[in-house]
Amino acid sequence: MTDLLYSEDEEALRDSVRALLTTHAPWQRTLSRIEGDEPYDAALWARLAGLGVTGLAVPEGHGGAGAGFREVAVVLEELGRAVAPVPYLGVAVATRALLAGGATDLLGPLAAGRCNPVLAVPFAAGPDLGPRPVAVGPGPALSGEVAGIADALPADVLLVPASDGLYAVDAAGPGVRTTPVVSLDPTRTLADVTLADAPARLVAGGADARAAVADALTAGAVLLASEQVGVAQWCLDATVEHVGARHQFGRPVGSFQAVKHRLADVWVEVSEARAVARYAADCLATADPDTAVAAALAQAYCGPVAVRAAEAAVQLHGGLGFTWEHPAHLYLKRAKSAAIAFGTADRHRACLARLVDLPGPVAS
Amino acid sequence: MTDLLYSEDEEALRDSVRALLTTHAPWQRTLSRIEGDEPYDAALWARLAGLGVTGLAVPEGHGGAGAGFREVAVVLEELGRAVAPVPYLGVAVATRALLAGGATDLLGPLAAGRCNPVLAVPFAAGPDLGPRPVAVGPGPALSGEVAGIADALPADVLLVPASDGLYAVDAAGPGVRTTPVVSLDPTRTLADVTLADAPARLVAGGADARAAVADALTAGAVLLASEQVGVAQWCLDATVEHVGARHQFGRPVGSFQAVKHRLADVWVEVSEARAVARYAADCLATADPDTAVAAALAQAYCGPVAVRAAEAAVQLHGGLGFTWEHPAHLYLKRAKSAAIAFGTADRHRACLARLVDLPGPVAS
Amino acid sequence: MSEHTADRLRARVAAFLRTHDQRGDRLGFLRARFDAGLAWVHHPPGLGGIGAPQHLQPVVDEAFARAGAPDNRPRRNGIGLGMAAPTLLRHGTVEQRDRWLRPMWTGEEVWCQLFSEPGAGSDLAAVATRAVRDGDDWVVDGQKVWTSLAHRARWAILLARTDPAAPKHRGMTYFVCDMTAPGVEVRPLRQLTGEAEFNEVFLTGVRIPDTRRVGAVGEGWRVARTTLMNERVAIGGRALPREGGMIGLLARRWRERPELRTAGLHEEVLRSWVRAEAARLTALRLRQQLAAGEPGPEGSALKISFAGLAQRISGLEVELLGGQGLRHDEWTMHRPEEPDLLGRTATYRYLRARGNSIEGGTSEILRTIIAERVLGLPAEPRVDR
Amino acid sequence: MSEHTADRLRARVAAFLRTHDQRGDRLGFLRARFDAGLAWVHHPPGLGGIGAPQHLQPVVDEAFARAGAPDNRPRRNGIGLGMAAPTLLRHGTVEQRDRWLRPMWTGEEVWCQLFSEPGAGSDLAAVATRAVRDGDDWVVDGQKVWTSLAHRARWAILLARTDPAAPKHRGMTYFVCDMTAPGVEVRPLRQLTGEAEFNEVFLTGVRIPDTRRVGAVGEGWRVARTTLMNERVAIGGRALPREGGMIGLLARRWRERPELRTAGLHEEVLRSWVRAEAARLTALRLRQQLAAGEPGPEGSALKISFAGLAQRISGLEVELLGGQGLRHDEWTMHRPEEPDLLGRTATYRYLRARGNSIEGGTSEILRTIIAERVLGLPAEPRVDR
Repeated sequence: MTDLLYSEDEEALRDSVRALLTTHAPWQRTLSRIEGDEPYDAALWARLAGLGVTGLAVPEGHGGAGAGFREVAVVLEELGRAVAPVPYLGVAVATRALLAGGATDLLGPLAAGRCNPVLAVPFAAGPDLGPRPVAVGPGPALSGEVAGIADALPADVLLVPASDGLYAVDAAGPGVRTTPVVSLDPTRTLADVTLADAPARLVAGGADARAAVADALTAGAVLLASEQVGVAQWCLDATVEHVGARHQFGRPVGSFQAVKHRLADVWVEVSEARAVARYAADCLATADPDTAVAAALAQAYCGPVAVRAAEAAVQLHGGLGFTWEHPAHLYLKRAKSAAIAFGTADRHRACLARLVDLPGPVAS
Repeated sequence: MTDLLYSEDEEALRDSVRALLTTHAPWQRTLSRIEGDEPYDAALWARLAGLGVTGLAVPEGHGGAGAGFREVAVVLEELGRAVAPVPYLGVAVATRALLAGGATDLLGPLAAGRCNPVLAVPFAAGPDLGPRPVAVGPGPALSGEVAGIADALPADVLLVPASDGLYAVDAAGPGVRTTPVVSLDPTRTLADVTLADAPARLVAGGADARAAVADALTAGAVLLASEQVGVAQWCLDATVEHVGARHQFGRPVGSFQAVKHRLADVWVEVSEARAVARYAADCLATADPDTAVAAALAQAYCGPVAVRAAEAAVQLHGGLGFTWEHPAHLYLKRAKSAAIAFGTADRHRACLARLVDLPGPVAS
Repeated sequence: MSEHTADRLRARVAAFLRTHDQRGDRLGFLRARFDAGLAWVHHPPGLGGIGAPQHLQPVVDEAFARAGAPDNRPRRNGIGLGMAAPTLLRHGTVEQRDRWLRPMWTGEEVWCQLFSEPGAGSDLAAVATRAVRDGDDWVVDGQKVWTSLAHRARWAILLARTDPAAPKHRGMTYFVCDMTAPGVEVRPLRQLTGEAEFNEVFLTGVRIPDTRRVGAVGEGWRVARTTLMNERVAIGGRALPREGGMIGLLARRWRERPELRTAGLHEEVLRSWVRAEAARLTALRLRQQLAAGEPGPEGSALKISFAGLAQRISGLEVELLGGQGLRHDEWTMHRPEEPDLLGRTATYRYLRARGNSIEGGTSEILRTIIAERVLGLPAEPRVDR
Repeated sequence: MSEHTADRLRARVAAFLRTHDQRGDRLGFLRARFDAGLAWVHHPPGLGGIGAPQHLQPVVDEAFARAGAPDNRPRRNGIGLGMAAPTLLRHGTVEQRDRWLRPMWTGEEVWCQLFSEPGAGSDLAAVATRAVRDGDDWVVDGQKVWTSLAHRARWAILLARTDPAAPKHRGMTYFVCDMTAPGVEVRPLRQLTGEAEFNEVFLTGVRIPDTRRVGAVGEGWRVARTTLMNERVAIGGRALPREGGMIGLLARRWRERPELRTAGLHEEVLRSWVRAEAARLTALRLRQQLAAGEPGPEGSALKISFAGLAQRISGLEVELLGGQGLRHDEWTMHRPEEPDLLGRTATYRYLRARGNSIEGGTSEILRTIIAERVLGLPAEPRVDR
């Protein structure tokens, strides 16, 4: 039976990641980074890699920990909880693309934290709205544009879906221009990439490449759900703490029934989102035939839950939650962006309609 | 400018209808009628006709009051507020069909309360889902079936859309079989009608007939909205009264914030529904070119509002609202049925999409 | 607990079946199953169990079902099995447990619950029914309401006020009431569906021996909380396959009646499917969590979700049916064994589902419970202590 | 009032325009318009009006606009025109009204509002800013927050506590504060959009002459209620054409970008359109109701609806845009005259709209106001009187 709980190892992993983030990724630091030149936190990323999180899903034979995507999902919960500005999601999706494409030579450096690949597709690309492949040639070189890629700014290798296969491009190499985008989520700044005859190495060809990209996008939908659970959980926890301490009308704000009931609803939704995200992660980790359904369900459910939790957090912090100097807005921006990433909820519902045989009206 | 308020005459009309209903249509009487043989209240109907309400929309030249459909809508608010078991809605829709079809000879008896015609179409028929016409001939006679007609049980004339026109059929005549339906709304029992070579008289032919039926269905959507406002208003008023009086945990139930806020939301929605219904009634009364939009808006908005108000009433009455011996369920059943009558909200939203140029996705 | 495994339990069942004929005397078979400790496996020996982990119960039930053995018709005695049993197990005396648990489990004796009162509603602590000590007995007077199965029940769990002077939550005591005792009158309570699942129960000078008191005098509220926790878990915690329950009916209807589909309803159907599946996985996760532990307030969350889903899905089904959704099957008064949620019309489901957010704790009360017990938010200022 | 008709007012404007050059000195023109009673037509003569019904104001404004006359840039002084003016008209002394209303209307003097405090939030009656009598002056110390326009304002309406011993709602007094007085310090308050519409205002030993007190000492709460009622009406009560406001942007986007459409979003767009149109008609109806009467709590309902709509529609627009919805325009700190809701990106609208249900009374507070003042439901037990 699918295991929807956290194992002891997973709880230990969570504890170590949380401890590291508590010390090295306080929100004040993340907030101050927004207006600087380096939206991603390279030092924090190095520390995380030092914990071994980049190798969790890499098989032991390739220098990884041989754990799996359930553990990756646990790390993402914690990263979501801290809105940490590190490219872990992008690296995890790239890991999946490399595994699915049978391209294993980058996995060792990746597991060791010495290589940050990213799948060069728009962050909004989902199962029904794939990336437009870029043009190949002449020779092993690529030309084209990919807009709005997440985690591309700190990447050193771009995995680019092209018309005849998946290619690896040196992000710092000739013919590659990476431009940061002013992003709705400034804790995960997107980038536009332009390739002009950029030298490229074929990683997987033809149908293998298409399958690898599709599989990676599915993995992205699954893994993002755990990040969304983490975001929502922080919003709930922070708001419960705030309304318990803050007084109005001579009482704690959290003693007002409307506030209590709204937070109870958020708690119910976060509990459900956790079950859904765990189910999806377990399916992904065990190559369950239900993975496609689980992924669509995860994004149809968890994305909106995180948005509602973040919106409730802003509202129930009152004026404070509307200020720049309180972290609530970082979570709101993260949640709203994530609700678009890997396809919006309505696109995933449309996928479900196909997957579980609930077709739309017959055209008349 | 569209007048969204009630005129002094309209308020006077409301007062007289309400006074009559308070005396002669208490809910206990309506409830006891459900399990009897006569779901409609003929005595009450005669009293209402005595007030002149049946002639409100009939021009003076045809023996009516020459008022209009704004006034009809006010009467319907009151009838909704009392879930009164009388066929006023059906007669009003039939009036519109007769006016639109240019068939005026029945209007005099109708205005005098001596004739109850009904448009023989399914109660669920809406602007996008018209009735299936019945077969004509041989000779001026009709054969076919129409299922689920509202207000047909007490009707003496059936206005039947047939393949080549709109016909009048004597409801008590040969070849007509009317069967009561166990209805979700037992205060407005539907009927199935079977016609077998039933003698019929042509009322309007061809395009005129089709236009008259379409116009009558639009009028039905508009007028029903006012009834829904009345239903919702009763639900709100009764619930406010109940929670103000009932104590739990040592306080009036109505002092709990969750209860207050839910009722505040109902109040906001009822206020909005009233504006929408008044707008639609005014458009209908003045032949405003926006009538089709106003009708679709009215059913897209007011139907769900009445359902939510009735559901809130049942919930906030607690166990009491779940019993047969409390009137809340009569309103719930009325509201839920009315949300289907003349087309569901989603069908009216689809109409709006066409009317206000918000088309759906391009087929791919 | 590690000596109990699924395999060993299956072996025990197989051994039992070798010596007991499942096609023979039904009651004798069930009694023997109880005595063999295969009724409630987590109960102690002698009380229907063998002290195994509770999450292994389904293994045993499935093994018996596969063999074609008769079961104890659990849905006919839901209050007994789901609520009275865990309460008696935790708070009852040795004599009480010995007397009541066996015939309860076999279904020989049906139980009901006398908690709610007309003037109290969800405020269970406002119980006004009085129990006055008289020698070795208590004499009970009052009125209870929303009592399912009272017309079939042999016993009732009863909450009554024994000290009117004490603060509300302190002055109550928990009893087991003999429903055949003089002074117990049961009247059907008709609900908005037309039928009467429930009853009003009038208690007039009913004598209850003190030996049928459960827990200490004045401790009724604490005992009742065990009952209520189990009620919520029982309601929300059943394991369902995907598309089990009402969503399955809606999905089937959608697939079989393409002519009813609209784009707007499609979106609603998909949203409902997603929510139903999320709630199902949550229930599954809760079962995994509870496997070894105590029932907690998480069951309240599931009850809110399932109530909301039943209301939403049934309402949607009625709309989807359009003209057919305007037709009902019957309004006649009768007394069903239990609500026929999957067998009757969509309109019946829609109406019956309104009760889901009222019975067994309103959704409002449950939200407050979650806010206070799970999230630790402060209580409202109270005026009725 | 029957001597005032739309036609007569139009004739008055025409006569005024014959003797005053709308292309000449802007300020001189506006002052003359005020003195002619064509500023606030419902005000008494001498205070910008002629005692005409308030609902005829748009007739006058339109007549001037059609003639190409300069207006008083009402959106640059919303608090003055929308809130301070009706409060002074109702509660101010003759001298106060004479001094302040004319330069307020012409826009020569901008006003702001010093009500909210960091520790009080929506609980306006919890004001802690103190005003202590000292001869003919009051000396004010405290901190205010969420003050829009404070950095441009000449005057502020101020709520301060003058009797700390009195019950919360009784011990407050209403003043007009000179924003150029010593001890007034204004600091920008940056909001989640990155910009700063609002300010924190620190008051340190600020002296306010008693002649600038509005209403009696201790009556500040009653006076402030006039201000707040008008705030809610001002926010919710603007007359819009169909598809005016955010829904129009969404509808245009939907029409112009067919490639972005999905069936699920279509349903959401239609639902939003329906709700927006319902709210618009409700506002129209309220305007018709208010035409001759007083502002009532109905404005609170509109504010709830409009806040919810703005949030829903802007959130939907961001999702509709998909990849483009992940892009923002800028996070840099600057000080806009007013939120640029229709000119900036969907992401900006989405973020800024979060404030709609907080500023000027949270939606929670407004629901309570409706429940108590409109529906007459009982107040919660209070612990802070």
